[in-house]
Amino acid sequence: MSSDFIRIDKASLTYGEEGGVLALQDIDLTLKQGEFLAVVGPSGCGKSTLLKLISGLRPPTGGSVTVSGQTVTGPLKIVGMAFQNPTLLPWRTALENVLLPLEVVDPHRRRFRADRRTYENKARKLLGTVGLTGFEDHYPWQLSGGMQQRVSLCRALIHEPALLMLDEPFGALDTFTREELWEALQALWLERRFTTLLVTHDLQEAAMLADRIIVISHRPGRISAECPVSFPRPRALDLRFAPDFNALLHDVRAKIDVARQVPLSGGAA
Amino acid sequence: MSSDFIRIDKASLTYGEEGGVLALQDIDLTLKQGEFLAVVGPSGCGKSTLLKLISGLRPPTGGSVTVSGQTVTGPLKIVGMAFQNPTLLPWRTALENVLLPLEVVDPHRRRFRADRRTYENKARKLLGTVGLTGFEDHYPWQLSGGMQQRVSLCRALIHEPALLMLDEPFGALDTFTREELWEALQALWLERRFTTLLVTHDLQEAAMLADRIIVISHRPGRISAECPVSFPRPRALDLRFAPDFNALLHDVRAKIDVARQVPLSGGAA
Amino acid sequence: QTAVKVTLDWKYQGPTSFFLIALDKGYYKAEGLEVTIDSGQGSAGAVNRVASNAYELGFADVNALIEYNAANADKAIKAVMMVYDFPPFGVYALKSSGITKPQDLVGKTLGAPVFDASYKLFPAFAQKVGIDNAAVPRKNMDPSLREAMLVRKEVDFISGHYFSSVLDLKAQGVKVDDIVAMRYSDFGMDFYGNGLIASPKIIAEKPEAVKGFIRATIKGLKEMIADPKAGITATKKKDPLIDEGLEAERLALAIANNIVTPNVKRDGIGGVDMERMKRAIAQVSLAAGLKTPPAPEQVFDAGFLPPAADRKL
Amino acid sequence: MTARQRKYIRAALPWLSAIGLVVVWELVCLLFDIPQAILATPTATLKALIQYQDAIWLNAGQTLLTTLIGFGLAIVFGLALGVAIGAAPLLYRALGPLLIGFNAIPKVALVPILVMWFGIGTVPAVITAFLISFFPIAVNVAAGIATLEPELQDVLRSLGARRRDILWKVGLPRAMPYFFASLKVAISLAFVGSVISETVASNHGIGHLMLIASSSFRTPLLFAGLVVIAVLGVLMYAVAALAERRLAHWATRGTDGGLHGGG
Amino acid sequence: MTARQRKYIRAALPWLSAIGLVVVWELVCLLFDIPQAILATPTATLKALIQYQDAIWLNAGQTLLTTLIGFGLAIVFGLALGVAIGAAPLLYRALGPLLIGFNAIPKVALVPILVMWFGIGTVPAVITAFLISFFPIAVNVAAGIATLEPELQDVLRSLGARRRDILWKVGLPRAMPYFFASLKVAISLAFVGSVISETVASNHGIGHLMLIASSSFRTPLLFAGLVVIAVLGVLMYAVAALAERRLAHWATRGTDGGLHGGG
Ligand SMILES: Nc1ncnc2c1ncn2[C@@H]1O[C@H](COP(=O)(O)OP(=O)(O)OP(=O)(O)O)[C@@H](O)[C@H]1O
Ligand SMILES: Nc1ncnc2c1ncn2[C@@H]1O[C@H](COP(=O)(O)OP(=O)(O)OP(=O)(O)O)[C@@H](O)[C@H]1O
Ligand SMILES: Cc1ncc(C[n+]2csc(CCO)c2C)c(N)n1
Ligand SMILES: [Mg+2]
Ligand SMILES: [Mg+2]
Repeated sequence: MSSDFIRIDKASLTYGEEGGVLALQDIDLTLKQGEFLAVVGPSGCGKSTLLKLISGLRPPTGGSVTVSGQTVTGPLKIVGMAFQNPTLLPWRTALENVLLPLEVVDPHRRRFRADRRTYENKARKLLGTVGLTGFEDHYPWQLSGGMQQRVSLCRALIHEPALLMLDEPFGALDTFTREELWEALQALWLERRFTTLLVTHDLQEAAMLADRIIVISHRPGRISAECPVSFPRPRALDLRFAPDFNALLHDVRAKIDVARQVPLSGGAA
Repeated sequence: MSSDFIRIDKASLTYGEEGGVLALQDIDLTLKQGEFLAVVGPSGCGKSTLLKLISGLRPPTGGSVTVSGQTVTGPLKIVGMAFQNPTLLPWRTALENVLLPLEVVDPHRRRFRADRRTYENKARKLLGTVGLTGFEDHYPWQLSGGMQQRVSLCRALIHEPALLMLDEPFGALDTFTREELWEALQALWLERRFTTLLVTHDLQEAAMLADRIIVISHRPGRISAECPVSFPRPRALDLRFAPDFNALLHDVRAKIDVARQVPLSGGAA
Repeated sequence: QTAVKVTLDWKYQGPTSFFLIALDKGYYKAEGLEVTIDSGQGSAGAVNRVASNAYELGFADVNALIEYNAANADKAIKAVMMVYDFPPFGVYALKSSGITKPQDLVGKTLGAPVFDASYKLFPAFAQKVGIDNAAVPRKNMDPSLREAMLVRKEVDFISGHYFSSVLDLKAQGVKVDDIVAMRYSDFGMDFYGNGLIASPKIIAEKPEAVKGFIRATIKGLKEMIADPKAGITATKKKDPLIDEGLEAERLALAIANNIVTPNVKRDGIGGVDMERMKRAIAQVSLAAGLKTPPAPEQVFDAGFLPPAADRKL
Repeated sequence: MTARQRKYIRAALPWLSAIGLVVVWELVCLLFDIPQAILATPTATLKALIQYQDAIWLNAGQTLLTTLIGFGLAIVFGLALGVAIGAAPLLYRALGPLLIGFNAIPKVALVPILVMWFGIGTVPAVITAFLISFFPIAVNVAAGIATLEPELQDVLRSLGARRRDILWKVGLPRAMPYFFASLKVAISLAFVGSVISETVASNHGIGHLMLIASSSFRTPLLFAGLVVIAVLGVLMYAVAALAERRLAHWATRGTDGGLHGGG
Repeated sequence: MTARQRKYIRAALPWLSAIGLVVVWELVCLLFDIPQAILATPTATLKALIQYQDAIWLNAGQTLLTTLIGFGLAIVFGLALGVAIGAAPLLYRALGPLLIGFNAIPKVALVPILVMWFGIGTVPAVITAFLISFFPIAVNVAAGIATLEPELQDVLRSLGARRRDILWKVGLPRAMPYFFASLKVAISLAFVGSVISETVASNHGIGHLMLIASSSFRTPLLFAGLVVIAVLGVLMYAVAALAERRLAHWATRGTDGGLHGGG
């Protein structure tokens, strides 16, 4: 079972009619079950688009995407996703937002009414781990940007999805909170081994958490480089000061620099 | 004229009725005209709130805020603000979003109709500097997260405000884009010397750009530390590898750690 | 007990109180009928309700019935009993307008709703009195506006039911002496007024019920003529909202002018003179531009009436 | 102005404006010399209200009942239809023009047809109230769902949610502000519907009362009827507003609902 | 299904459903044996449309004109009022109940008063069309503005924008989806308004024509009138829909407007 959980074959995605923005081109990628992949690349290169492609939110305009042996034609049911914008539902409190997947996803939905209390406690605990105890009953607009992002993260995790997609989940957090959450996420992953895609701009984050880092190039997005990350797990925060860690960062950084190709001031479509 | 452009006196801000969330408490802060202040602190400590307080978007529930000698009672007219969420108007294209302040703020609004062509070119150029040439006519939802953030930054700058407020303006950008924009912002600031408040989680960013860094403590937010940044300007990216630069980062980092006080898992209101 | 639904042409008012007397006193019950009497929204509506079999019987203007039958020759509906031997049709002006006789109407504006019977029959009236129908401009308006517009001189004269318009004008503060009323019946017009109409279905399936209903109704009618107050009491009982004084006045006018006419005193109530009906149909056809006027037998069927002796007052 | 004073003013405002209206009405009657037969004065109307209070209570009860039943049906059916055409663009294309066309027809023209099937009285009034008031609800709910942000929809889609879940968890909540806006229109229209049906075909209800009043030249009673409808409309709306505050408060979360400008 | 086929189906749908309605209508007439006097068959209605086409054109022109003027006024005034009560909560409290109450009153009851002032004919019809249709517009625009996200408002406020600018730059654009939803309701109501006014006091217009038809038992002509109003309503709506596509397309930017579920 542990081979090629996700397989992307020459997939492309163009937004809009023909002649629109070609966001991804000829993507070939395979992920094993339980793998932790980090995706990096310049802004606007198609990282978020890649996640939407794999989760089935957007169909490819060319090529194919296969997840656990099945061609993806519509949204999958095994995904937990934290979007780049928190997109919390404004009519639900933080707690209710976190409970959402449990109301929708099998097998929880069937048990939800009966076990509401249990599920609520689980959600409260999860909110506690991200430092939001006391804010369960706040509405999204009563939370700071970073707090919203943390709620969104909890929403992606609560139903223990087999495939976790995180789109810059820690972008709005301070270093300390971020590092604590790295550790929390790593612990969770070690325990449950869900397949994970993490989009990030923080190379430390990528190297800290992932099994492999892929670099996507400037529009049209292609996979321009791949770096395996082979530090043993669990990885402690001290790892950041290890020389090979920093060598890796340097390497990835250089690869991104290549991937950017077009300099900023001429970055046309 | 170059003394105490902004003066905050024992200002507090509670959200909601009495008994609500006390976001800021007893803030005392002065800014000179043309000063560049960076604000750092843990997530949810009240950084965004501080910006809203100074810009007059929220009245303090205690104490007072004075900007260029006048007590702030409502929104100021001299501010350019990039919010934490890009909050672009969905019915306007990127270019139209950037033009917005020119349609509203004196003295541009009077000239806007006549000089539309000129203003448009200015906006296009600005969008070009942040790497968005070719996306001027895209609507916000057709842009990636980082692209939206850059449009929002342009919107804060276009009308050359005397007071610039940036709330994590580079959070969704990759390292290279971010560094380029640091340089662009620094050049602009050196040229025009607008008073600037920059909220950020990236300490390198703070140290790279600011004259002074303040650290805000965990809720209720107070100013728990202040560090002057005295590197000469213009500051090149190489500065990052200088020992005193890293010493400063270490120092600030330690101060934030203190400011966090309450550990994550018990971070109640 | 046979259930029978009856629709009036209008709200419960004085002139229709004989139905309610019969209902109230159990005359219908005595005939083995379970009768409900609903108020209506105009004669045309009453004819339509009967035509659609929503109601078995109706109280409606025979002239509307003539028009209906002309348009639906295959589904003709018949009147089975006449009540207003003279119709309350007429036109009315204010003394101050200088109108005193029909000839004065030429060039004057007539105000009325298009569905008003007097308005629709005005062309026949014009012909009878020898004025040019086309020389009378019209303004159409709801009944509720008609008298007010006359008082405001927005129109020069109006058409309508005598027992409605005169009372309405009085309510608007016009003295009776200031009203110039020209009732069509006073000018030798042969129109009949309202009668009881029956659906072909009940005629075919329950002719006895129709007969019984007529017997009971005539009983009520006689009592109403003898004691109008009883009619008002019965009406008040059905609809507490009515204005008793007004309805009593309306009823008195109706009895004197429309119900107890010389013909009725001579022949008894309920019947028609088929020759006169023929002339009436001709006049209606002329006024409404009917191409195929119905035969009198298609409009009235005397076969359900009790013997003339029982109908004498 | 203290917070308490402001609260009193807020509470008093509707009454003040109502009083203002009555004063204007009285003045118009006086100044424009409108015949009492057409426009009764407030004083005369008040007298009629008192004089006929028994009949008014009775008939108001009837009208309220028919209106509420019709309005209830309109909510259920309007929501369902709105959801259907909001969620399925093809259905919208198919039914939209028919609905618009149907709605341009004065419902009073349909009452005779209803009478044919249901006789006069309560049923046609209920149906008319329903027919006249479901459309605004359907239109607004459809608009609320059709303008659902794809981003919010994606939150549910990414969970593999079925259409029904998407509707239930984001479509409907998102449409609530639209829905409640439509209720204001629909509740008033429902009253219009039952009243006009009562004037055409009923022996009960405020519509019937108004017709009797006008055919017996009691204009003050006619206007008393109008006032009663208006008051009933406001009361019903107050109920809907209460529901709104509970179910869609998140949408009006601005400092206190209004726009606030700078300098 | 290719994209082109889908396009044809989309284009054909409204016609298909209209034809479907006509067929159902004809069948109902046949099966339930409904007398022509109550419900004309489509065939008879079509005949009447042809037979009386001259009169219909003339009267339809009159009705369309009055409706459009009234509707135009309703848009202007409804927008203005909606903006006012949407932006000023106190004004909303003051006027809200009055407006709701006023709207619960059947407008047909007010026509006589209008006739007193303006005489018989076009003016009362225009005013009735206006009175009946401004309210949905005002309500929806107010709702759109009242539910404006404070975050968007802050974008303008942070620039020190005046209230007027905030309204103009974010309030109104944000309210556009609400506004266009209300137009669907308002345009149909405007037709209802002018037609009922024409039935109460006018020598012209489809309402007048329908009254004549019904009083002379020409039911097919009555239904021809109804069909004409419905068609006019749909045509006017098509114009509004065109404007919507240009001015509020950003709000319906979902993949293609509908909800899309997962597995
Ligand atoms: N809905 C859309 N319609 C049209 N173009 C789109 C749409 N969404 C994204 N794009 C375009 O696709 C490209 C890739 O976008 P995407 O969001 O995947 O970038 P990203 O790598 O996530 O960037 P960032 O790091 O800034 O979030 C961009 O050029 C963007 O303009
Ligand atoms: N509209 C609001 N209503 C109630 N509470 C609020 C509101 N906005 C912010 N808060 C609370 O105020 C506190 C400070 O929020 P603020 O947005 O200023 O934090 P921040 O420092 O910007 O955090 P972050 O780095 O996560 O953006 C938080 O606890 C938050 O819950
Ligand atoms: C809508 C309407 N229906 C019927 C009549 C005819 N009509 C007028 S008064 C009256 C009865 C006694 O007042 C009758 C039958 C009308 N004018 N308006
Ligand atoms: Mg992205
Ligand atoms: Mg913040």
